[in-house]
Amino acid sequence: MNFDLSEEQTMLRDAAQKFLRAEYGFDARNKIAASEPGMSREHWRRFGEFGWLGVALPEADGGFGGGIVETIQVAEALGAALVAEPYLASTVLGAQAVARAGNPAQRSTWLPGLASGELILSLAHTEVDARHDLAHVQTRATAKGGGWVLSGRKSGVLGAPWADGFVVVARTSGAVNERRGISLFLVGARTPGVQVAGYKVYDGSRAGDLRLDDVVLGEGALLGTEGEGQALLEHLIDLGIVAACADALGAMGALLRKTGEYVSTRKQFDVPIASFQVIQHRLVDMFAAVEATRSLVLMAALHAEHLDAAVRSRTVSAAKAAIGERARFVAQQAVQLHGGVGMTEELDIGHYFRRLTLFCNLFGSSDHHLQRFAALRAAT
Amino acid sequence: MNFDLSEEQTMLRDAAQKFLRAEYGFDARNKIAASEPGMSREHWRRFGEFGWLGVALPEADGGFGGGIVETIQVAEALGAALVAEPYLASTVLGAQAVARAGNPAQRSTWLPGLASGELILSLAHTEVDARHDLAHVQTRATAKGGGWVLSGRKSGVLGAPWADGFVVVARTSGAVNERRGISLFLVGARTPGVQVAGYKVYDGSRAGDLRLDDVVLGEGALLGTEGEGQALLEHLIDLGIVAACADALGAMGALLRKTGEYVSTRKQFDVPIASFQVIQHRLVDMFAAVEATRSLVLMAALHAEHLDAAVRSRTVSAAKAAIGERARFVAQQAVQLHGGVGMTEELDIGHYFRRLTLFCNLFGSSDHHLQRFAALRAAT
Amino acid sequence: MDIDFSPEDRAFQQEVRAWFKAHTPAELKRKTVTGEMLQKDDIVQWQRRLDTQGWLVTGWPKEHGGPGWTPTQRYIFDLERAAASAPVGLSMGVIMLGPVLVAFGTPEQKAQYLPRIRRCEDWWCQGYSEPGAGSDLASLKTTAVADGDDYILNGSKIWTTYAHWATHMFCLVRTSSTGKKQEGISFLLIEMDRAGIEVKPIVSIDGEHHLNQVFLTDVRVPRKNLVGREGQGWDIAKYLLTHERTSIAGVADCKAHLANLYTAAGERRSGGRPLAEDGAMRLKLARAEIELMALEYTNFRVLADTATGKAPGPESSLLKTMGTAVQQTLSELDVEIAAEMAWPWHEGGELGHGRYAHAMPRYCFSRAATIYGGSDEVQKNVLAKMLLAGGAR
Amino acid sequence: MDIDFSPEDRAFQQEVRAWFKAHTPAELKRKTVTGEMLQKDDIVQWQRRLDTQGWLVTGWPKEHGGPGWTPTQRYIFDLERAAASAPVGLSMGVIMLGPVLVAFGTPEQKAQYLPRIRRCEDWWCQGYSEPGAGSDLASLKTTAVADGDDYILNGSKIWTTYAHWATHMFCLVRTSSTGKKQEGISFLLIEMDRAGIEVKPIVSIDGEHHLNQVFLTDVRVPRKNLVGREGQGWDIAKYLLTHERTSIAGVADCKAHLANLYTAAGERRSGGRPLAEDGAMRLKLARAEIELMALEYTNFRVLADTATGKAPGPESSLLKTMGTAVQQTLSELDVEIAAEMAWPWHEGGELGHGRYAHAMPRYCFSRAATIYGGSDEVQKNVLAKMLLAGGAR
Repeated sequence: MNFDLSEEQTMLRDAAQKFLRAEYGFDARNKIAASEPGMSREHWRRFGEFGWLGVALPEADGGFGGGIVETIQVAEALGAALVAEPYLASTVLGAQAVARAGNPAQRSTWLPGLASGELILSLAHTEVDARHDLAHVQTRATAKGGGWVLSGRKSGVLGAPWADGFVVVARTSGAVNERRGISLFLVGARTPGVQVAGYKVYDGSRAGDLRLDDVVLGEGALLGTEGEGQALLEHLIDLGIVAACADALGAMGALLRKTGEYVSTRKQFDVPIASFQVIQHRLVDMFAAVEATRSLVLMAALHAEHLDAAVRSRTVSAAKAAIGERARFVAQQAVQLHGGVGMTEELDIGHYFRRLTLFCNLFGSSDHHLQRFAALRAAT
Repeated sequence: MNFDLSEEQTMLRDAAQKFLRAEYGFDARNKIAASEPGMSREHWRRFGEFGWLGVALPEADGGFGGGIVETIQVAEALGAALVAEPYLASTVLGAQAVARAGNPAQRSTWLPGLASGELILSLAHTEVDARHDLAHVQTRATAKGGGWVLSGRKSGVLGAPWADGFVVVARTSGAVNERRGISLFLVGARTPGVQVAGYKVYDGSRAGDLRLDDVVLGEGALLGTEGEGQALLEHLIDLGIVAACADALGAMGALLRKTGEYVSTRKQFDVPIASFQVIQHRLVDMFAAVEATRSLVLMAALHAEHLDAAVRSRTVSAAKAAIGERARFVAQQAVQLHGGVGMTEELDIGHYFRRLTLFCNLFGSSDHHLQRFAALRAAT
Repeated sequence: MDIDFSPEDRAFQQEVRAWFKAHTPAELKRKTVTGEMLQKDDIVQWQRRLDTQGWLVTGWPKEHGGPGWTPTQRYIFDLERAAASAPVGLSMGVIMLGPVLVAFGTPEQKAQYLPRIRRCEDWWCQGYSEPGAGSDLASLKTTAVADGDDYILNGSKIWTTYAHWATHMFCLVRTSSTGKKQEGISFLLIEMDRAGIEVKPIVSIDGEHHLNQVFLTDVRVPRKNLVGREGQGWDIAKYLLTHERTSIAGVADCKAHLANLYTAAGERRSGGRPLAEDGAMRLKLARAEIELMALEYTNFRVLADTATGKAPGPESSLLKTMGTAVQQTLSELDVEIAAEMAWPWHEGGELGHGRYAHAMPRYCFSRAATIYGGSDEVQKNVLAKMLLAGGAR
Repeated sequence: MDIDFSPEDRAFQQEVRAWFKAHTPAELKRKTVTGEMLQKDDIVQWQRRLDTQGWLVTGWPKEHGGPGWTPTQRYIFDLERAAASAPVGLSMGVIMLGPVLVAFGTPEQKAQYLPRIRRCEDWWCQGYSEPGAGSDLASLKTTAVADGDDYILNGSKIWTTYAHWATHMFCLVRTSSTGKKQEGISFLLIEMDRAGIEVKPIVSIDGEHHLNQVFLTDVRVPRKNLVGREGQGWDIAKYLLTHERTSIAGVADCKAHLANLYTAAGERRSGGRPLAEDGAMRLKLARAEIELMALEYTNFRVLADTATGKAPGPESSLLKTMGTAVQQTLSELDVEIAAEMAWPWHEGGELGHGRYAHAMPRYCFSRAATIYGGSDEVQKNVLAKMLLAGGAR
């Protein structure tokens, strides 16, 4: 057992924090989020130069050969800085899909560009009637003339308006809720028949709904083995959850620090409100929530590549369930202790609040993961 | 709509409180609970004289023609005084069974004696594998020679060692979980084949397990219609829950008052601990819990005779679910705020704590009733 | 003790139900169900419609245009109004200033303002909080210095809801800085078009413009705009806090909100099956419903006490604490049920995320409920004081 | 960063597991599983058995008989011990006094007491709390007045666990009443058979006799029984609080407890079906398990910090708060799963309610966990002080 970061991991974390504090302050971030594209390609490429985008990709593919422990160092720093760019969407979900299942052609097409920040690749898996049931896939892919034809609808695709391509989850066989018969496809964003209805999200990022109408794809679009995509999809989402939890940890830590500072300076009844015991204990409850979150992120990361998928998923669900409740609590109490100013768009507190609120239901609510955790008990 | 007690109801409540304060103080109560019988027959007969035991029985049967609203006035006072005698077991569950389903002979045998305090009648319905599923009945009654033969086991029979008789729930037909086929029988405690394994309960009362081995009963032992006992049983348990909730309200109110007094006098760090804001807000949370409990007892009582059984049961389950959580909270916090002395057998705080702890799981936990409430939504 | 409505009350209920069914505009209904912010015009038109029916100022005495209902009738009215997805839609003038003027206003003030409030000719905003005076409201610093027949005001008010729509503001100002700080506060009426008033918008975390900061620089206000006596402002504010107890719990709207949540959970799917069948979601909805029942019956009990003439007490603090907790829980559930349907910033409503388009902003704004009007922490301080003084029921 | 044990650690684990399997007495196992109170003889015999194996004083340095394990080995040992349903069974002497004497004792004190603690020849109790000094421990009033080579003690200690079994008591006494109240406190060792000591039992709400009040009237104690310097008592007590951080969270025993709960929920029936299949019960057990996981990994992190030599800090307060919450939740679940099987007063064990016979007393006594050793409220005060001083990680 060893819980220490390596020297390289520590450097990665410190460098990310330092750069973001200097170059991605709240004002700069708001400008980016309010801009027409809603993200900064320039920043994105710098993230690539720093190695953040390729940190968990093999060296052969232009990456740095790290893994989830490196990923969560970056994710935590990004969450603390309210970064809008699609780290979770592209670097974790999109790139890892190709890194884990791509053939040489697919790898060389996508991975170096994803690592450098030239390309953005989103995962399109959710459907409106599926909610968080990953096996519920209505989008269909039919073999035709050596290639494939895709039709269906996807909702809640993270980073969709920015994406150069999508990893689309579609059914090549089986009934609508079956685990078998699910396949993954690489679909260029400008392929005829692909329509993206993008929107601005409440956390300042962008997402969109995807409409796929008879999208004709070549043979090389299939990612991984036909009909066997479910296991990979589940692993990808588990990785996404770990990264999202680390992002939430960053946001929660920032709120704890900022709230501590605020209550120490804000005066009511002629004293700093930090002198009220109820405020003090609330702050302690927030602190305990952040500490538990840090522990759970660590736990989930250490199990993210566990060979037994049931153990992996059960541990990840435990973390998501518990962190979701704590994220909600910390976000709500940060606003509450800030009072009126915490309710204003002008302050960063509300932005963290919204980011954490969306996190709570991303990839499934706490209740969803509690039930998944309980169901997986039998399997472990 | 009218939420006021009648003059008679107010008098009943005030008289009960006054008598118990004078004659049933904590020391007197402990002597009774520690005595060999564990209850005071003398007090019980006085309760009868005051009309508490016949308050919800028809006048023709020696009662006073009241109902559940009168019952909860008494029950709250009894809870506040930690009374050990079997009001819930006999006056609510036992007597109401006969009052609602008894034929003239059964009524005259039992009701006047129950109203006066001469007799005690317990309901024996729980079985060890049933938990709170009222339809799960393995005890069998077989028709034989114009009468019946009963065999089976009952657990958790309130007031069992004191009972002159039992209303035994047995199956006369149907499969083990079927709603139809359940019948109620009046069984004298000294009938051959009836064995009571009595014990002292953690709240100072007595209960027991029942062993019924080929108990031969006459024709007149059947209470109500053969095979149709389930609806009555459900109503009885609903009434029992309302009374138990009122009892809990009495105990919670007492804890709130006593804790408020304690924190106002107990000094630490040279000041009364009531001057700490965290203690103050805890007290407010206890107060809010007690107030909500009072509201929910009222709500449940007002629906206890609702003609639509689903509406009745759903409302009662709502009350039990919410009051259970609050009883646990108030009990725990009363001990916590009393600190060390709250942990001692010498003080009454711990006795209220144990009474409320048992209440939480009596007739089903909060979770059980939450699920029943949700399931009955479709039916209402 | 019984829970049934009398035949008269049942007839009244039918009348009200039919009226709302016939007269609630579809657009208002949609906004109420989804939680979309109402615009000034929405509210004004709707209030005028209610006033025509004689049902606007239900909390005012009959002589000033109130309908003269019993507490039960007012409860029924509110229930039916909410069940029909009709908005509360009441302005500060109707809820807050009206009762104050009735109790403390001069005959001239009553004659001048009350009819205009009823007809929605004036729009009133409330100037209580200041940048340095939130939970500690009594420390407010906006000064009103007498100068001939006028006061001259200097200071700033904050979190002023709809000040940008307002023609008037009623506010608390400091007319004296000696003695106990509560005793130097007065209640003053101000026309918003007076020189020296500047309104600066504050966008809140729901992305909407409800709130403002109001700057007052040498604003001249006639002394006849004083309500009550000089120094009586704090008592008037406290009177208001405990006065309007029927609505503080928000039971009727919570019931309508909960019904919408059940509908939404029935419509939304999880793995193709209705979300309402999901085990944990069922328990969560059940918990919320039961908390609402506890709130409703606590509200009933307070109403019954009021009806028997008991003096208003700290029950309003209890009702506010319980009520805001339920409201916040329900808004939280909106977001959970919606999941990714709640993501799009509501300007992007054209995407057709319909029912869920305003789940996020509604939830965000719901967090203010435990901050304004006396934060949750302040309410608990009030209740603790009462409890430790031995005032628990 | 990795979670796997080294091959050496795995071999150690196998060795410990096999030993406990072979040597834990069935009667002790039964008591551990059901939560029945251990008697003095249970503990003494078990400790002697562990000591023979060299596994009793695992927290002591090697020179005083400790096994010289790494933190990981100590963690594994604790895990296997609990999983085998073997009791912690450690006396105050082993857990508390031993480390104090090692750090602060004179060579004579070490030689005199440490071997006797290991061999269970002395039984030590802890005299900290007083009737007027609970959360405010520093206000303790028991005086020790120097008189020649002796101190003369007067006062009273309360909540003294197993004082009625004890041969000795280590306690905090006041040797000076000037200056800061913490600075007048000293750490003193007392033989319980000295004249003027009276032990009065206190029965707790689990119906058992764990606790006592100890009255000290003109008790003569030699000055050589002082540990550390006069006035150093408060620092010694604080040292102890932050020292023994591996065990404060109670992770290993919670894991064993949870496993028992899952077993019980599988055995108990509801409507004839295993209670473990009940939807709400599944969620409740899942929640408890996840909270325990959060505790376990927080404990790991603190251990890792300790291993890298970081100074002990307020983590012990965090671990205590988190740990006691989990312990209390698990005990609550015992009672809920048992339902009516938990009713019988445990003297009535002959009824065969077996596994559930001690659910109620265990739950009742678990409530003390947030009171003694610094109440939950005091722990939060400590943490708040650290947070507001900017000491959050």
